[in-house]
Amino acid sequence: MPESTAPVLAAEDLPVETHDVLVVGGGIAGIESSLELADMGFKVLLVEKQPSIGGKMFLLSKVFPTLDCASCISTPKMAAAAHHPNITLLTYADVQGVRKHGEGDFEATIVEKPRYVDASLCTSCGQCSDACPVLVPKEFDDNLIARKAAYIPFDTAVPKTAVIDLDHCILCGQCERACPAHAVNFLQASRVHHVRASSVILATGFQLFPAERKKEYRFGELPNVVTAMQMERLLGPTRPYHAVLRPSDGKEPGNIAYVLCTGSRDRTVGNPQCSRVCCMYSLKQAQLILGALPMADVTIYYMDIRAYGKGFEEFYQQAKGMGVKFVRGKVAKITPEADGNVGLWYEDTEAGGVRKAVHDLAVLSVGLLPNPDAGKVMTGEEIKLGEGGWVASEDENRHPTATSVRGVFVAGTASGPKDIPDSIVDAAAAAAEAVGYLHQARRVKPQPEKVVACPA
Amino acid sequence: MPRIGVYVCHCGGNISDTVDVKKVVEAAKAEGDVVLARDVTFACADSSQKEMIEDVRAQKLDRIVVASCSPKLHELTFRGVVQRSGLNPYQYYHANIREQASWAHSDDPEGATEKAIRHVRSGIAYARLAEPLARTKAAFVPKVLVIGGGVAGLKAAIDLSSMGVRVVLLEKSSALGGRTATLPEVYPYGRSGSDVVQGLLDDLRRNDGVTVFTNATLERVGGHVGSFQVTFRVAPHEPAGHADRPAEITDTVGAILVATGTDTYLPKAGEYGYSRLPNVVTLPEFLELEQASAPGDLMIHGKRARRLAFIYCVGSRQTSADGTEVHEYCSRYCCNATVSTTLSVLRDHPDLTVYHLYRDMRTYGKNELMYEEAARKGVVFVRFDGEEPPSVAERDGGLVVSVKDRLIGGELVDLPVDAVVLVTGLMPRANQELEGILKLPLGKDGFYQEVHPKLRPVETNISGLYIGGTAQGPKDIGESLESGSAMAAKAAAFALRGQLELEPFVASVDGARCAAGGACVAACPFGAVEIREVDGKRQATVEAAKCKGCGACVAVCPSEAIQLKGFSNDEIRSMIKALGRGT
Amino acid sequence: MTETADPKLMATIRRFGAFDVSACFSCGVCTATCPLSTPSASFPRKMIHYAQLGLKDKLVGRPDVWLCESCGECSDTCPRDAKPSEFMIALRKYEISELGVPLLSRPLLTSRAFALGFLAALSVVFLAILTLIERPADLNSVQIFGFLPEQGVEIIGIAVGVVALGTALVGVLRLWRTMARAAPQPIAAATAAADGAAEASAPWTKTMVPTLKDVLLQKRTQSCASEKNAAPWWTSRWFVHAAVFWGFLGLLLATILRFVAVPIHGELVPPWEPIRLLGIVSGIALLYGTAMMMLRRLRKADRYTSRSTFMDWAFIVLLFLAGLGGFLVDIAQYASLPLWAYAFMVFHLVVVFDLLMLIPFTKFAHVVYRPMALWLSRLYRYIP
Amino acid sequence: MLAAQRPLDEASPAAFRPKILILSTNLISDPGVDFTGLNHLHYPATTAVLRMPCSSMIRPDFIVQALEDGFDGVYVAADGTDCPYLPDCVARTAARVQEAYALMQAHGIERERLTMSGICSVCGEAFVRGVKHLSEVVQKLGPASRGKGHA
Repeated sequence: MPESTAPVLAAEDLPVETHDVLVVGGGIAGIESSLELADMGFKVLLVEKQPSIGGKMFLLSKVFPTLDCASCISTPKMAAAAHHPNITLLTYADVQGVRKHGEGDFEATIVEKPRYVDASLCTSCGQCSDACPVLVPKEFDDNLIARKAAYIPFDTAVPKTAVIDLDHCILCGQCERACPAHAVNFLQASRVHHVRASSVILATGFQLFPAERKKEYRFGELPNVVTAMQMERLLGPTRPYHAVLRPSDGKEPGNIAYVLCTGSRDRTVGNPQCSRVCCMYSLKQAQLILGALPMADVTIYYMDIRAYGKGFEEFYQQAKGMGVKFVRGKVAKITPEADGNVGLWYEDTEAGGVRKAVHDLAVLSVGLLPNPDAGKVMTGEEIKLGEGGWVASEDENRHPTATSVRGVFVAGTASGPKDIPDSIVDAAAAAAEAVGYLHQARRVKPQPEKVVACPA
Repeated sequence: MPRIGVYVCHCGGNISDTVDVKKVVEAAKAEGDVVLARDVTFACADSSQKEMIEDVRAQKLDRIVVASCSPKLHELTFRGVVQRSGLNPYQYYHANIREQASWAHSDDPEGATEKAIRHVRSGIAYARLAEPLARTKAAFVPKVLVIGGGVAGLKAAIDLSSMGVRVVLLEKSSALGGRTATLPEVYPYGRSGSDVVQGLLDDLRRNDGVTVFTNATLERVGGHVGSFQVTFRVAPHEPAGHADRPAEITDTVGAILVATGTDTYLPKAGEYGYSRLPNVVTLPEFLELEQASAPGDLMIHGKRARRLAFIYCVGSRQTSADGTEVHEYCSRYCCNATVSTTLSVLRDHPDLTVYHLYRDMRTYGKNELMYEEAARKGVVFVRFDGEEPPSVAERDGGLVVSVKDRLIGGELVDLPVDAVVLVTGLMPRANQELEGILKLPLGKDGFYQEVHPKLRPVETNISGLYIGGTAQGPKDIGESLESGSAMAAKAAAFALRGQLELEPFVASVDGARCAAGGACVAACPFGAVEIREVDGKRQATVEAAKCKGCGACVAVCPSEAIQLKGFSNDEIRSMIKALGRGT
Repeated sequence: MTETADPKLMATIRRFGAFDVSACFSCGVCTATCPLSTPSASFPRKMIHYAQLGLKDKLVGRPDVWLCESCGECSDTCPRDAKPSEFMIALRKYEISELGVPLLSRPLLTSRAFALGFLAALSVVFLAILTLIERPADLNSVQIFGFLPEQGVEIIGIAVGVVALGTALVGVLRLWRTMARAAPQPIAAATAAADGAAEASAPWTKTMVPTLKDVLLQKRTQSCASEKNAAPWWTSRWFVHAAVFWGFLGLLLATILRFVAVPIHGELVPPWEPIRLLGIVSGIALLYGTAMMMLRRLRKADRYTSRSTFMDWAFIVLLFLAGLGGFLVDIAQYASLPLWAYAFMVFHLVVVFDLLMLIPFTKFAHVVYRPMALWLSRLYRYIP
Repeated sequence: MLAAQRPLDEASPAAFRPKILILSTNLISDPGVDFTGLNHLHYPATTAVLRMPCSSMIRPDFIVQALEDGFDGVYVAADGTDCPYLPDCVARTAARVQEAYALMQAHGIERERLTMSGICSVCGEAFVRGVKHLSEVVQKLGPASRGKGHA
């Protein structure tokens, strides 16, 4: 990438702000922890490095086991976080370091990156984006389609403020001219926030396993080998093509394979742990595909179907009932076949014998890896990481969400792969433990704030 | 006469590029009671907000309609403006003419304009009838009743008391710790269950404000969220010595947390030879026997065991042959627990031969590492099909497990063993009395049912009643603790503030019209409506604290006596009328 | 037919060198990766699970273990790092011990002390026989066959012949019997039915040719993907193994020819004499091959040799020494150093006899069993 | 049903554009309608949206009133399973819709003029499909209350 052409401006130092709890990460766990804390009357600073909160959950189509739409759960929570009087949102911002001075006394330096758009003026009308001539792959849709260099991250972004991606911007100024609110400001500098907080919650989430690391599956090389996240975008209600199409030729796939444990339970890629969610999201996608393409065949290649949560086994049986095929055997390799199809090589470990099955689309059910940011948040005292690099719980049988640093708690997938229900309960637990800590560390009473009660 | 002000937003072209804003303003002006109608470039801009406030004062406006983007974005913003201008924030309507007009019909500017006019008219119609409303407040007693002294209940009590909320903890048995206390070793640290419970009790003792009652059962509950009157009975302890303790205690609490735990499945006589063959035991029974054995000398019912077979999914993922007893759900913890138990047994008895007969190994997350370790230690994993479960028989004084191993094409294999351990799942605890008292909702699987696994994972349909731990569904210890904490967070949200603040959109009854037919009572999912005598007349009454404002009662009332504040039938009818008018 | 599990089996096999295989969770990647696996010949995953269960009858006397070429790709791709290739090698050793004389080969293959003692004792006995029998030795010119005690060589020859070749023959017959017994069901039935063939077995003539091709050209090894990608070619496993194989065979042939076809008594022959030349080339091949094998083991270049047993080393080292001894004899001969030549000759003979003696009891037995198993597999339509 | 027999030429004069009332819910289906606009997915503009807390609140007489007060069709956008109030909100709404059918019959209104479906907060496509379909059906039926409300 060429060096940024951004005018180099001195960062703007802001005066010290004080909050009760600093929540790092604005995915569903960070949002949930923040809402719980705010409802309990504590002031929360929720910091997200992306331009919008919402994390990965918002990318999903429907979610297991109830098949309700992910947006219907995350959008109201995102809005609630944005409107809550006790929550301050800081998006597009990096936590540069948190230092513990004593019990209940943390200091953080947070750098808010310039959006080159004045958030107080932007009305999210999207005219800057319409005017922008530069096309960039759209991260939100797993790079399946393009966005502009001046863009709104996605339709239901919170805050819904445009961002100008200066790494790709050609400084043509068209967005500036198009903006009816005169919000575009190329002279914006990054802002350095100095924050004092009494407790910290890490909700830095996970990273998807990069599928290209499992070389045998030839992701990136064979167009019709896609990741489950790409399929999620193809299936989602906010999907880019309004249809499930395979990438090579835009054909509706009729015979789809799911390759479970891509990047999980696999020492050849360095991750012997199970990622907990892949079996279930694959079962879910299979059901959604059968809904969208009733004539399609879906085959799931698995070792163990880990339908262990509440209602999950029933969900598995439902998928079986719908005609999803299950083959017990881990796929060894994928090869190109005629017409852009893909060949899956496996041993049917129940029937016996090596097989090659030809499918017109293979979906890699990629696992979850820790986000390395979690370990870097603290300066001075170290956050202990456990097996696989996930944030370790101080004592799973006593304070499940406490970390090795007293006063720093962990929520959601930062401490290990989790599905959404588990992440949400975990996030609420982290909030409860954080408040317990606050109360003990500071012996303070929360400020009774005017809080909008939940509508329901 | 109402004096209504109408603002139509251009949204910097987002609306005005498609919708003829001037025409919308003209149409608004033509409506009765509209004193002022004007268009603004950005209604949400600070300058526009100030203008509105000035207009209210100058023109003596008493209601406002803003036609702009979706109410999800700025309804609260303008409610704030209206309030700052001195009006009631609920005498306001937010008409959506962007997402639902200019953007949806950018292909049809004329149609979009007409639709915008209709939406503005309906807003005016609403505003005309809108009455001033206020949020209601109710006291919330900052004390919480926790039912169940297992790990989930203990954790909820610890967290609440850490936050300074008083707790009354009821435990039905004579000791705290629940099932966990009985477990000799629990994963992931290999600590004993009693050790884990001790840790929690230490945490509990550190805090003030927790009153624990063992041998205690809930008798009655009255009231509602914020103020439940609870009555519980405490049986005298053995040995007697608390004779003076009152048998019945009554208290008032703001919320009730239910963490009553679970039972383990008890195999039926003859299931895998259970209770018919001497050395077929359940996992909990095995743990006890293992505890009683000396290292290197595992004794099962007086017989030295050198070879063991664990049969998984007994009482889980099962439907009985006659279909009467169904345990379709997975019990979640058993794969992990069995593998972890095996590892600890192998530490004491390294020469054991261990077979695990499983269906799907569900050692999720990092528990997979335990599964791998067990395999590396030589534990043999045999996969069977639920349709063709293994059989257990006696042969030459020992036992033989015959299983069709799916991993070798279903060939039948005989495993000679000294003992068979049935990995029994968890099942809902029979607790009909409590379920009756609290009106606890049960799911299809028989466990307590939350409102929504993601939106409201520990809440029930009844405000102020929360569920957690294994009473809600199978969980391991860590997960139970977390759900205990999550319940604590929910209850604390109210308890720490000491009051409930509720939106004004609740049902209310016009006593004169009410015929006390009771349709509304049946329709209310929250138990907020009751038939009572008011001023000598039987009529429906609404407990505002319980009402969530869904309006389900409104739709079924034949006399329209029960209506929703802020969404009255007249308001709705007048809006329909305004929307339906030709333009 | 119900099989009864033997819990001790896996522990036994493990001692032959399968240290990690218990970790296997039957995902099947090894089988699907294996270039030699076919829909009917499905290994190594199933073999591993049979071993875990302790179903000895499913393992011993079956062709699978002999079809494996130990290319190690299964180990490279194993998600649990169970090293299936090591298992197959260990299983083969176990099989050798079971087919031959377990009493001798089991400790030979699993105990370093026993193997060392056995080899030492064997060498001492050979050495004693060769040196203690009185004979006239010409110390002025090199007269190998004048020096060598014919009696001694005969004694050893007969002994080795009876013990080693006899045992190997018994093993081969056992292999044949078990495979024939297993063949009609379940191995061949499916494929035979698919072929529409009335008979379960294929004509032996038709199966001989491809088997010989396989053996002589080492064709099956070439199907390993890692072989195709190996660079430079002369470091590939296929070439190294072929060098050893052909070197050994060439030397054997040269020796036989020297004794049978063109017996030379005493005189020196020039290096370009055909039989001599065959010996020199084969010797170089053997030395190169075994040296490369040692190097690879030292470097742990192949996952399947990440942990070598004593016998693995002993076997390669003996092969190397046999080749080296032969050359040393030659050099001493050309340099006219009779004493050195005699000494080297004794050393060479001891090593060669040691090697021949080990044939039926060690990994070396695969030179006998593998061609046999390959042929039988074709005969019973186990592989095409 | 009498609706099906109505001759096409009589029912669809060129000028007739059916007016549809969309009843949505504050937290789920109204955001779904918003989402449709957000993505510039088009549906007939001769629609109007009225939002309420939950679709189970809809009284059958509201629907009949709408069909007599100028609308030619009513589209009930229920919450589906995502309703934050009621787990059985769809069933309840369906019951109200059934009652509305009976009431419509009593008023001589064709039942085809009313449909209901679950619309999630991002169910744009389903919504457009549903409204277009209802529009087409109503187009064939003709105006619901000629002379009344159609100025």
